[in-house]
Amino acid sequence: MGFFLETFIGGLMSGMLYGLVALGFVLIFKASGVFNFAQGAMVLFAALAMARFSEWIPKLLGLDNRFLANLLAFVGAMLVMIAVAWFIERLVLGKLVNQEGVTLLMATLGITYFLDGFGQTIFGSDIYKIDVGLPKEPMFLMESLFPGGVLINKEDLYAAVIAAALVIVLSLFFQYTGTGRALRAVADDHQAAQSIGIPLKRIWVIVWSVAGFVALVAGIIWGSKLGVQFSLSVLALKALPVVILGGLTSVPGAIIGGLLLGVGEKLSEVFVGPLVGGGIEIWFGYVLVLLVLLVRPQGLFGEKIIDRV
Amino acid sequence: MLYRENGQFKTSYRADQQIFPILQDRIVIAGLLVLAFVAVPLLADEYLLRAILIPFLILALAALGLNVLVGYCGQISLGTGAFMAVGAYAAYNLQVRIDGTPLLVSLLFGGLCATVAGMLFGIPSLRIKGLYLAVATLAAQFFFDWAFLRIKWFTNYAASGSVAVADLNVFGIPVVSPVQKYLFCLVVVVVCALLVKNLVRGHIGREWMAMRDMDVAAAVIGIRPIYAKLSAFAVSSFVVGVAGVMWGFVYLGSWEPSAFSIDRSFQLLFMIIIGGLGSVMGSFFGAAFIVVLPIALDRLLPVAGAAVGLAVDTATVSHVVLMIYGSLIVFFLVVEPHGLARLWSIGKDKLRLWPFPH
Amino acid sequence: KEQFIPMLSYRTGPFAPNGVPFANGYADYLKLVNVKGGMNGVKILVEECDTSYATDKGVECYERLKGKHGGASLVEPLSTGITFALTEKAPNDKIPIITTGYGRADSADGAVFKWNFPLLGTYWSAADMLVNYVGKKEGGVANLKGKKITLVYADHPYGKEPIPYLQEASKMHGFELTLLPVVLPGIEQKSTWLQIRQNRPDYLFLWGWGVMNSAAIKEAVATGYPREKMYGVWWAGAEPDVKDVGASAKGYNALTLQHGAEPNAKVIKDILEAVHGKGQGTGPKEEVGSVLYTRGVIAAMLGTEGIKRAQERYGKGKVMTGEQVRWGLENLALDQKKLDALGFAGVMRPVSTSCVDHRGDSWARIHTWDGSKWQFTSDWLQADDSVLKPMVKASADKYASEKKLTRRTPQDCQS
Amino acid sequence: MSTTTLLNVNGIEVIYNHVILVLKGVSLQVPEGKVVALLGGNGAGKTTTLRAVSNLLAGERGAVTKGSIELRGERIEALSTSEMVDRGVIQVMEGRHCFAHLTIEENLLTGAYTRKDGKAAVQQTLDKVYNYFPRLKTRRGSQAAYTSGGEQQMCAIGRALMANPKMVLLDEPSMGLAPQIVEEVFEIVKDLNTKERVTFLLAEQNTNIALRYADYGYILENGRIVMDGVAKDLRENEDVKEFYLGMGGGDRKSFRDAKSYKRRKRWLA
Amino acid sequence: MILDVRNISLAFGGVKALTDISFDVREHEVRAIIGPNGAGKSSMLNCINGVYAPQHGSISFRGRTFNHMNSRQVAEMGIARTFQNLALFKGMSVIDNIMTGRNLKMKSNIFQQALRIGAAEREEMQHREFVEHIIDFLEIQAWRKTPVGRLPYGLQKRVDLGRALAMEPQVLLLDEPMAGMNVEEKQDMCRFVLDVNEEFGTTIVLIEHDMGVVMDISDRVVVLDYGKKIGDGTPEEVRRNEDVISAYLGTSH
Ligand SMILES: Nc1ncnc2c1ncn2[C@@H]1O[C@H](COP(=O)(O)OP(=O)(O)OP(=O)(O)O)[C@@H](O)[C@H]1O
Ligand SMILES: Nc1ncnc2c1ncn2[C@@H]1O[C@H](COP(=O)(O)OP(=O)(O)OP(=O)(O)O)[C@@H](O)[C@H]1O
Ligand SMILES: [Mg+2]
Ligand SMILES: [Mg+2]
Repeated sequence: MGFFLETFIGGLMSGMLYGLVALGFVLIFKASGVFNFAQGAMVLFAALAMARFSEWIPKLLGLDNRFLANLLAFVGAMLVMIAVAWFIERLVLGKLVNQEGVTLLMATLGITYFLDGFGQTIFGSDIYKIDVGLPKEPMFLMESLFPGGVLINKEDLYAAVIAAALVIVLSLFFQYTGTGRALRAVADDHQAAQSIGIPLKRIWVIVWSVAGFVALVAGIIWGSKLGVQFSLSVLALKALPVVILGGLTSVPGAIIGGLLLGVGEKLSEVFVGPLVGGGIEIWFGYVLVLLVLLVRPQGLFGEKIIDRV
Repeated sequence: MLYRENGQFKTSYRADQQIFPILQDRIVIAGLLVLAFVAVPLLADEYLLRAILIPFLILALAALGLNVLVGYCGQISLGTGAFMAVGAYAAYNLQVRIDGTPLLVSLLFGGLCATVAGMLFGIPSLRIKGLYLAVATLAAQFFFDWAFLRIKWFTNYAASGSVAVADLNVFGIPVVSPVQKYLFCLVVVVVCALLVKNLVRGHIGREWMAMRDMDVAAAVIGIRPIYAKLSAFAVSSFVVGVAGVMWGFVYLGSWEPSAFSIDRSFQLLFMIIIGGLGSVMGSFFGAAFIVVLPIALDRLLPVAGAAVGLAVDTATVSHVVLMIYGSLIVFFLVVEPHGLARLWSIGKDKLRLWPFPH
Repeated sequence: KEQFIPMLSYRTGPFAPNGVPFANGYADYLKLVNVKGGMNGVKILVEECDTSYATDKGVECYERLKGKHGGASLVEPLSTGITFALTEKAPNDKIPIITTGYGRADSADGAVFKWNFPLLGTYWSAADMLVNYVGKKEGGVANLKGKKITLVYADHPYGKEPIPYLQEASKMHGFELTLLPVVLPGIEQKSTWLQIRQNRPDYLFLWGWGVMNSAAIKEAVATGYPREKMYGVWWAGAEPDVKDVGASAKGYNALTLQHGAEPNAKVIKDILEAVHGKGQGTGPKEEVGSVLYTRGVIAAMLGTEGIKRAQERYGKGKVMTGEQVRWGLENLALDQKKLDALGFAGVMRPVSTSCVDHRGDSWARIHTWDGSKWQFTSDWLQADDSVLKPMVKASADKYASEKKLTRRTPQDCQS
Repeated sequence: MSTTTLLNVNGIEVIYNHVILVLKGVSLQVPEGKVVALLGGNGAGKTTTLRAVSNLLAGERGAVTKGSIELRGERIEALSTSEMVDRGVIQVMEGRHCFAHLTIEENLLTGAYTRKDGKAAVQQTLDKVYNYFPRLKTRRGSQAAYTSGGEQQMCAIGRALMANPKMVLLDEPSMGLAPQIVEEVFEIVKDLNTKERVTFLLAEQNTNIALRYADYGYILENGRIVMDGVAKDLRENEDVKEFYLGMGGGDRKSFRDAKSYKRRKRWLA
Repeated sequence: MILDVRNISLAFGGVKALTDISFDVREHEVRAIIGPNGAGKSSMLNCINGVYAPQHGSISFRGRTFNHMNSRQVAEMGIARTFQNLALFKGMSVIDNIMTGRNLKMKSNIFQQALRIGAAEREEMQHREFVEHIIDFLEIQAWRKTPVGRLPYGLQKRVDLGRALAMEPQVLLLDEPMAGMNVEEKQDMCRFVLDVNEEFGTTIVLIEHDMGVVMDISDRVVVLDYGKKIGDGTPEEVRRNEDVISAYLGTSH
């Protein structure tokens, strides 16, 4: 029982982190109808910027305070992400207004390659460290109840809290502000949105910047867990079933989807995996999502898919 | 003025419905075929054949198969790699278990097994659409990846999970040297392309496209979604399966499941998007773009660097290749969002009007 | 008149942090040879191609380079996946494949794998040495009975190679073997480590590569699994694997491919002086002599020594063909004297190969991370070939029958 | 014309996809505070003209290749659509284009995105729109995609009005609307035009009603302006009567015995 | 009586699109459905051809009664339709769009088509010929090979009609076929509709907002308002019906 609980909680924590990456997808999809394949690359790019800045800035300024260094690095990385957003609008999206989803998806693939190459060129391709002071040691709960207690990573716990906060803020933003409404309008129909004067350019820069911010937060959390390295970009793949389970257009869905998937994955791997040779979590998640979709084709919280003549 | 269809009158519907109704096109295509079948084997060196043309042909074939599903029938699939793998491992098992199975039989068997797998994972498409459907096919991708990695029987209990095939031959003609392999691939690709082209311009092809463009309307004029979608899954996975067999048998010779990983699925999807969804020609353009371009860049860059007196190291070259490649994708999409095939046809339209601008 | 050695490396992609130092060591050593006047006067020409550790890219690189500059004399694929693919091509192209401490274990059998050279060690010998080592810790392998050993491995041909041996060994010694696959690149290992936490194995073998290794160690920290009980294979025992874990990784052990980090070896000093000193170093100076860098140096040395050995038979000062190099590698006789002369004293032990044994003697040591650097913590270990040989032969025979090959005859061995 | 020219389109050519030439030198003027109708058959290029003015061509891969467009004397070809809206010019797109996932009310509110005059003012306009189209009020809570064709059309028109525009480009406002609503829409046009001096350029197939409400009309055929004139004069023109008003020979002909031959239009001769 | 709609009710959540609607369609007549926006006209057609499943009521076609039919069955029985919001296959050419209308009649299997020999080829030619007749009839020869997405709105409507005609239907349901056309084009369209009706004896059910058209070409008219039927009869009767005048026609007509 203790182990079950432990696995369950472990799953929740992993799920929260998947959700954080998934959130970036949802934001961009919801606000522009673009399925942003580059989200993973953005996480990596942001994390690389953060890691290298926090290394360079103290050297450059002769600073000795880790907190200050991290803060400056964070600001720097955020500026970089805003610049990225601006360039993406300028050079890519701005020129592809009103095109079909697949075309935009493909364009984000181009962005992915570019960011991968560019990031490694300027930031290097070694493993780098982000140390924002998240605690690494495990924490044991309910030791009186179960032998050995239930293990929780403090780091994960902090991460989960940050993720939850982000989600709440963003969901409120989408549901209750005029800009949020405008963003949803853009996702539905670029041209019509333009025709009533919604400035796509500005909107896209904003949204991609916010997505860049989410990527940065995800990058910092994952990076401080795993080190910053090229593989961070494959996190995007982990986030894919999450977004779809939660529904492509739902901010809370990203997190709830993440939690469900995290738990499903871990439980299946730990309890079913050994029976069939292990490694099943990678496809189990997808099969789980598939089953859910058969009942709800738009994901758990997605907007109903409209088909009407 | 060369490219005009004036004066070419069609006297029958058959003539009008040819694959290339314009005379000049037919000449160009005939020329291309001669080039591919005669000139290339005579002139190309081993590297060009082995490292570029053979993988180009096979991936173009897989892209063609995927295009049937995504481009023609509008069902997004990210399980292409898996269906290739099903083809390859099925054919491998047939070879291992029945000694002396002819290559063509293995090829067909691989294709058929992929067809079955494809149809199975196509069933959710009756309910799930668009990007959401991608997950169903991703499930196939990861499931088969796992199965071929984990279920020892599929790999004939090879320790590392890597399998290899012995020397190949078709009707006693060996398929070993690069030229032989190339010609074999070329024949298979041309035949498949022809069959697929026939399908997509026949009524089944119209059913697929109708499904893609407006499924409710398609249903109203009597198209059964089950039939249209599953037949697209079937044809697509068959071609993809055959491509999988060729990838394993002819190109790699020895492979492990990661040869058919999710990256391959994405790669193929990207090929058809950049090449042109719903275009047989587009599959070839896309494959060329995605297979050949990075290699070409990779080779050109150091030369270009040397020309301006810069010694660029391998890592920088790779990174810059990525950047240029990414930029080129965006560039071509901005020029023509519907892919290279559309760019091509616009080019032809312009040529038709030439020397007048419109 | 130059001898062409193609170089497949991966300086990009998820495995770049490990690929780069190896490639730099490899390149630097070849430069060193050239600086010192080449191999009996024959200079080496190198051309590099980036594979990103991907099989199809590797194959393309191989095809691109194999015919250049008069033909490649040997190839070091630097990836088990690429090795598998090239194994099928080498016999046609007549280019020997050197896989120092990786590749397929059964290719040690030179009678079937004429063109493969898994020099210095295979994953089976590695697993064997690890089992024996932890056995010794328990006071003899017999005491392994009832103990739990877990293998955390990259779900990839590389990671799966040791499994047949370990299964065999678990039957032999009676320990309980648990296999936990990790999907590459291996950043998400939570469920793996939850299982470990529950299972609490006595020893844990880590067959990871790239970021998977550091992620594993971090998860060990996070789940409180003692690093002292963890033993990595030699690809899981370099600086990038522990660097950013730092002090928390203290106590983590790894098998070495004979050498560890060797900043004091003569050959490394030579490189620093003759290559880096002249501003020709391939990478940053700081990494020279690190574990993977040194492995690159050794791999390059084994290649050039094979060529030199071939020259002894086919004519010194001449450019060797792939076929001739193959003979050289098959008759490698690197004794202590030669090693000392080359500057490898203390870095590695003598190796000699033969027609049937393409691996040579397999030696290793354990080194342990002390929080800031690797430190040897064991004596020399040697693989027990009495167990391995029959397994290798059986596996090679199976391969031969699948591919319809016949074992080489003694006459063929003379060629 | 005594009033100033608000919009001046000067000999524009439009090409789609780099090859399809659609407008072949179209010139027209819209005086401030007037209603100008743009008439013409299917494919004449009305929609294209409006898109050129509001700068929505890019999304259709079209471009203005010749000529100029001026708004109050300012060249506007290089502006973005949203900048046009900032200048008070808004287009109601052909084919409705409601935001499918947004409710009717949300659709209307997005229309006020560019407004800076506060919530109360927006609410007032919203009430006005609901007042114009009571049907929308009853359906305010349903997603636009699930409303009927006519309801969507009302929504699209209402949405544009929410921006408090100075000039509206109306593309086929009557399409799919019931007769009284059509009448209603044109009453709104007249209302806004007289009370708030909103200028209208409307592309309309329903020539009859368009010419009743417009001050001036242009007839577009095949990408060229073939005739223009004061609305009243156009209504009296024999050709217009026959081809656009269906009143060959004076009386309205029954659709049942409409000609099955084609007479050549005089201006094409 | 070819089509008989009895007591159909349809609601979407709280929205009652249709309440207890009954009417019939006689063989060979032109039957119009009119009513204000959102009255439920399109929904009625959707019920008839199986896109929506009404909660109550039944529909009989030539004496066979159904509660709910699926679209395929409806198509097989010979009911075709056009759509209010243009549901053309955007990526396909005009010919291909119309050819899909012939799909039900094409029998060759997938292998024959892949090889395109014998039956498949012959069939293709045969149906192509039929489609060419429709293209001639609708006077859209010049656009044969254009992708329909690029056609102006009015021509798309014609292609939509062409696709329905290609099914050689017994009943043709038309949802605002003349919206967005000028008088001349409407005249053409009426000509087409009446020709089909006269030459092939096709029964026509027509939704249209142009009262001129409705009054001129229809034999009988159903009037819906807020999902209820408020009038049914000849154009003359309907025109005089007080309810209809107040709900829909207004006074100007
Ligand atoms: N996106 C496009 N790509 C290519 N051609 C186009 C495009 N949009 C319109 N056209 C072409 O431009 C011409 C004019 O079209 P436009 O839509 O402006 O006509 P219209 O006068 O508005 O017709 P309608 O009354 O039917 O709406 C048509 O021949 C059409 O085929
Ligand atoms: N799928 C649906 N979901 C929810 N409501 C619907 C749906 N389809 C139609 N409705 C509602 O049912 C009512 C009738 O719609 P319908 O489309 O039948 O109207 P209509 O008579 O065709 O109107 P119009 O003349 O404007 O086209 C409308 O209020 C519409 O909003
Ligand atoms: Mg128009
Ligand atoms: Mg309707």
